[in-house]
Amino acid sequence: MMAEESKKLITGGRRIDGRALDEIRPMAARTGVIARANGSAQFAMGDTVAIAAVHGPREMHPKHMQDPVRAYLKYTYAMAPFATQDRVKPGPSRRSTEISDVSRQAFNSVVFLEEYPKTGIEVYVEVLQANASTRCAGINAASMALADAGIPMADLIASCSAGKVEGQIVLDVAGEEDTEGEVDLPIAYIPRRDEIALLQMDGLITLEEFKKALELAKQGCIKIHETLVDALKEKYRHIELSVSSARSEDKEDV
Amino acid sequence: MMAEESKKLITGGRRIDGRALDEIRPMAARTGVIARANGSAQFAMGDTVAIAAVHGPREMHPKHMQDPVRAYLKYTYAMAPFATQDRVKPGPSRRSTEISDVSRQAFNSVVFLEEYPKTGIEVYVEVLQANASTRCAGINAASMALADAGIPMADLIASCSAGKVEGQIVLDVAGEEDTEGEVDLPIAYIPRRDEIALLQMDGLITLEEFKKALELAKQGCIKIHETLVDALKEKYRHIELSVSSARSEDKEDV
Amino acid sequence: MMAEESKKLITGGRRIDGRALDEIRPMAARTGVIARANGSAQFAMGDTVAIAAVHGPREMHPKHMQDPVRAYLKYTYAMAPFATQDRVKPGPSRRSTEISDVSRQAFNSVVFLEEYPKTGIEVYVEVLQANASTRCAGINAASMALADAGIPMADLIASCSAGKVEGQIVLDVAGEEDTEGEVDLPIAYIPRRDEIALLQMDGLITLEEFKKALELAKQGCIKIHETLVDALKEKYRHIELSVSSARSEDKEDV
Amino acid sequence: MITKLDKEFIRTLARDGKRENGRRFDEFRPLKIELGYAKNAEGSALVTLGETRVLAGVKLSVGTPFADTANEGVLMVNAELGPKASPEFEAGPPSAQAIELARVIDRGIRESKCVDLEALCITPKEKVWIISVDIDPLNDGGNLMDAGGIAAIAALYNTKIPKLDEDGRPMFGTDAGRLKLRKIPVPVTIYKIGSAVVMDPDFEEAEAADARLTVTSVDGFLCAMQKGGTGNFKSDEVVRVVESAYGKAAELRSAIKDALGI
Amino acid sequence: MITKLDKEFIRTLARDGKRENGRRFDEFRPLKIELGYAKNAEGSALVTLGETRVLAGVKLSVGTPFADTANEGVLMVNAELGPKASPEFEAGPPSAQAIELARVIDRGIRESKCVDLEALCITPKEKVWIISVDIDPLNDGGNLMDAGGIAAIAALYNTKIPKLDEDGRPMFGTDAGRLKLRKIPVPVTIYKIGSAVVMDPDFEEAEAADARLTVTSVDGFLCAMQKGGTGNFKSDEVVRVVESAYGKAAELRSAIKDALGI
Amino acid sequence: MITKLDKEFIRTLARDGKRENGRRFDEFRPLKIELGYAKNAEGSALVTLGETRVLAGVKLSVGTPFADTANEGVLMVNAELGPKASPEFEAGPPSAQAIELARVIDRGIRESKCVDLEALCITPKEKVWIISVDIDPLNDGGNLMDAGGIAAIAALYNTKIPKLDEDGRPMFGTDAGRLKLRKIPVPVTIYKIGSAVVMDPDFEEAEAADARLTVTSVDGFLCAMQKGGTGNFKSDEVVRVVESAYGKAAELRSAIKDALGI
Repeated sequence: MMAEESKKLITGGRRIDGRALDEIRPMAARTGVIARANGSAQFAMGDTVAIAAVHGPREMHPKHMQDPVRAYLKYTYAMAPFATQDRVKPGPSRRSTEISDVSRQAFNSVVFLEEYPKTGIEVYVEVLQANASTRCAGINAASMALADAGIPMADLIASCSAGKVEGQIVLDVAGEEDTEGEVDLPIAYIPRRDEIALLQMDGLITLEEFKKALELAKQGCIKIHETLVDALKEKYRHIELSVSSARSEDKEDV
Repeated sequence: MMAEESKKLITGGRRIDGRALDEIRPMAARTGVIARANGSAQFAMGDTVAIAAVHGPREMHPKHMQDPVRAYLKYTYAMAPFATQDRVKPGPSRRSTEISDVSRQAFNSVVFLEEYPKTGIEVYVEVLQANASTRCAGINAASMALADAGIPMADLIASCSAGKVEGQIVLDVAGEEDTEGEVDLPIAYIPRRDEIALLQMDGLITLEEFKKALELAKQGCIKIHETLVDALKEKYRHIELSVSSARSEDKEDV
Repeated sequence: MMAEESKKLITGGRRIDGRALDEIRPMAARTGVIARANGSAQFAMGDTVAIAAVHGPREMHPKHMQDPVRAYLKYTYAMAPFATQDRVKPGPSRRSTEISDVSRQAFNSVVFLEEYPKTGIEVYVEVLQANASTRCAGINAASMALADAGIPMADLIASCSAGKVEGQIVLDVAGEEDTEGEVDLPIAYIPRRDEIALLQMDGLITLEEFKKALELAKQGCIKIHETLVDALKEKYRHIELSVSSARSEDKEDV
Repeated sequence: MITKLDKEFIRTLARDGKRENGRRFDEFRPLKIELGYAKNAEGSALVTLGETRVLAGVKLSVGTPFADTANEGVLMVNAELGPKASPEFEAGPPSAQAIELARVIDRGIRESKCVDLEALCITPKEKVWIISVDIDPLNDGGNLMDAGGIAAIAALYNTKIPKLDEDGRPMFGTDAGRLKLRKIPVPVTIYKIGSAVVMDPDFEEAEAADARLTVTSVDGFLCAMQKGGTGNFKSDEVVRVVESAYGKAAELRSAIKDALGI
Repeated sequence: MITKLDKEFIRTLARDGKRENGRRFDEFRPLKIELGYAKNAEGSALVTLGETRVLAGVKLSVGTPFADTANEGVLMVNAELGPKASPEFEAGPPSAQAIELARVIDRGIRESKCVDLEALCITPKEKVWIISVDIDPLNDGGNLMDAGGIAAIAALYNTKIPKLDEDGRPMFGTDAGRLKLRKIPVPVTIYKIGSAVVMDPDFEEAEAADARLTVTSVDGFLCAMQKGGTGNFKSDEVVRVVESAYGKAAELRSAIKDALGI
Repeated sequence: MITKLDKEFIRTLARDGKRENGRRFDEFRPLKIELGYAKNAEGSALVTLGETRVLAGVKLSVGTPFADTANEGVLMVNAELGPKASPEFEAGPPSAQAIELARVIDRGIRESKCVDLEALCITPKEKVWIISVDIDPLNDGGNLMDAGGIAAIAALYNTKIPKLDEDGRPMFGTDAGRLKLRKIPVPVTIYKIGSAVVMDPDFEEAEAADARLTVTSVDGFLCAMQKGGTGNFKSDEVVRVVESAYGKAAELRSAIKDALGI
């Protein structure tokens, strides 16, 4: 008990893992990780890792769910059974159903669904490792996977959470901050439009604190957005390289 | 133990709640309780309360269940989770499936299904509060809801139970009579045709007692039928009033 | 403990139930046991009893599973709830799903499915009593039921298991051999083509022992095949008799 | 399903007091009971009524009692209408028809109080015998309700209670005595075809019927009833039908007792 | 569902600062709370907001605590959108909409810490009270989220804790004291229709909306939020909307307190 | 699915002793094993076989043993073929294919007796370790069976057993020692394409195959087999195929041991 009380999550403006209050965990973003999907990506922020696959646009089943004027966007968020301390039973839970639904709604606002009437675009997100902000990591992976599949979007969505820990507003809650912290505020943000596409909040927070946290989360999303764009450029750089080398080969053929 | 033995459910021709042997609990019947349904009603007998909604006739899903010559009547009986002492898990149970099925069969014999080929008529009954005879209350609510929806029927079905308590035949079993009584005999009755549309019986009863109980339940149904008719008249009285006032307005317009 | 150690499953070349190492339990095979099926049969080997019914070829539901060039073969293996020591919960289990699937694949190779495009041929197998080798008994019953339904096949499939018990290779494992034995090797065999249509194996076995066990199981299948053929001849003998007696009656009519 | 024409034919016959199978309206098909048909069940019976064949098996296990009947064993009846028994039955979770079959048979047994549930208590509030009766129709040749009810009671009659090992777990195959039945509840279902009422219909007759009433009774008492079907019975007709079902049950009961060797 | 034309009409009105029902954008329909509507629940409330009617019932039972909160009772919120309440709702397992409704209401209550879960511990690590709040919409006339959240908190306020019998099982109907609420969390959902933001939409308005934001708050604090819908809010718009929801909640809270007699 | 034409092409190549990917019939794609890929698992491994990638994770928990193996831990293998790994896989409960994958891998491990289940008993009859191995294919590039089986055994090899707290609950992240493996069972599946038999097919080859036989073996012994597919093997062919699978497993086993650092 005493030990717990004495354990501080923030000391001298630094968090328990050494980060500044407005610092995101190290990120890793990569596309093309699932060869048999139309598009795919893996996104990690610290020890939270999500993988996403996109199938489609393809014929929509069941047929009665076909929409004659736009594609139907399906979004499934799931946890690998070994992603958390206690094994997660496979299959949808109430929690995963809700996250899938709010994430789907977020992407609905950026994907140009009208380009693919009657089809289904299916996004499958799986959290391989969970250390807070799994829905955010999932959205970031899905964003890249949709781009990797060549599906036109108004912008990449980026997602990040802010929180309140020992009364202070911090970015990208993780580890003990998640279990001991007071507030979790995950958002998804569309920089080009300055729009909030997802927002959930848990915990006691004043209006002023909320404003500060929202702004911080937004800045986090902007940073993540850059990371996603870079990862996609990396992909296109590879493609460009292949194209140029293909051209060189063409030349050699001549 | 002794206390239980000494507790009498019937004393001097009066039951534990003060009713005569052939007396129904106080009833309350009202239509139009669910604005977004085509028809609806609430029916209470004592502390047993059921609400019913009717949707349709409307297009039948799934299509392969469409009947080219008549409407498909669907009847769903359910308990609110808080309707009984122990919380009822949502979703169909074996008990509710059986009650839904026998109730559906009962209504099949009075609703003029041939008038609406290929459609579905859906009746949803929920018991909000259970104190015995819940299937009866449900049927009475459903009867009114179907009439409220303007769906043509040969007659209103009325439903009531008789029982055997301390060797005596009683009407509309309730409370401790239900848990301590010997027999429960719920029926549904169509007065205009003198037909039994539903009959279930549990408990040891002689042939003679059965005849008496059946007759008593039938008389109960006839009384309930009057209550249902009155409640519907009440509704039509309101409509008539509105129509006359509408006419008055018309006149004023002239 | 001592008692268990001293208990021998094989003594002097004889097994605990008195059989020789290469001996199958007594068999009973009969067709036409389910009047309302197109074809049916019951097959017993010792205390393992399976019954099979065949419905179809008939219209395939759901329609999207219709195959335009061949019939769809459905195979369902199930246990009666009272077939084993511990009651079996009704409904498919992981075990029964796997057995259904490997059995279906086995029959796919002998039934002339191309003769009935767009239809479904449904085989339902139920184990009424289980004492090892239930999938084998099920396949033998299904083989006869398909023939009884008049569905053309390249050959009857016969199924039998071999095993390793106290280091020795034995045919048709049963009883304590099943729980105490080292290896179970069920196969399904098509004598006319010398083909293995099903093969599963559990337990530690050397390559040489495996060869011996496979050969023994194959010989077992050949014996069982004879039993199946005999049972079907029995049926046709009855039909022939009826036909001749019908002819006699015809004569009498003349 | 039968065709509209077949249905019409059966109804026309019935109007004229006849059945295609030549039986009287109140005539059952020959009843055959084979006890112990399923050897791994603690009790079992295969009942044959003409083409109708129903196997019932009883399994025992040890479990905790319900809180409100802490000194009583638990009796459960389950039925599956597996597709093997009829081209009409579908795979999947129990249909409303299967649930009704199980529940009507369950009530017939339970309400008759033929099984002494208190005798199935091992340790009050803690350990009791759980009796699972599974109804497994092998061929639906009509009247599964009566055949199933008879199979259930015969299987219960056939039931041996296993001994318990030192950990209180049942040792299947051992015999610590028979399950005792105090009465023999017998269901008789009356089918209404047009204005005729027939007993023990074969499959086509059952399909042609408008309504049915199952009446389960023991000596001197009715113990459970269930009306089914989208047609109805007049109220005086119900009384007549119940009387004849009660009478027929007495007749069947002595046949059953003969078969059980009581 | 409403037609495209109706949707257009509602959006056009909203652009002009109007609502078909004549209400101001931030005007709720009359709120009515009937406590104790479902007598077999330990607590219940029927909330009426115009045509919207939601019944919430609280059932208590005794169970084991979660391992990581061994000294606390358990609170569960469940919602079913049964087809009776709307021709749009379908039978079957809870839809994503029903799950969201339950979870948003659950978080509003849980995060506000209005229920003292530690007071619901009977024996640490072994026995605690399990509180089940069931949200049962009777008619979906729009804004189920706010009506449901108010119904839940009113039902909890109405809850009597039963006495325990000697075996530690609840004796339903007895009263060992009220469940104490430390705060009154109130959800207010803001709907975005085109560029307008309205509160407490009726069914058609809710259908015409692009996005919504539910903000649950107690005195001085926000405690839970949830954005829904396929449209979005600008980031400064979110702040304005949250402020107005917080303000409206205070207003509703005093109406609720009046209704509860606090 | 692949087209009929592609299938024909693969079969024609095979008849001529060739594979489109240029490999020999018995040649595996490069095998890569990354241990500890999923940090919240007690053990994990990502196996790459060409384009095929399978992640296996091991979770430990404390539970009660089965009554008939009261002194042994429990081992469970589960596989989900989630739609992320292939456009052919569908959402929903495990398909027959997923169940077979899990069960064949399970039997390979169980029958080899490579895990000492008795060492996983904490308190006889009461508390034992439950080992859940979850097979999670990330990309189905063919031959999930062998890749999954190797991933499972590598993940088990990678498994740390957590310490228990004073209430006997596992403290995840702590390390009370490695799970010990006594053997390395390796599955090798032989696919029959026309009359050719190939190993480690890529996705298109697997689709073109008529039948397959999975042979799991340890040093000196076969331990599990499973035939699949609607085509068959001649009986002497089975023997040859089993021999070559056994030989190839020995080869793979030393590669695996190298990767595991044994």
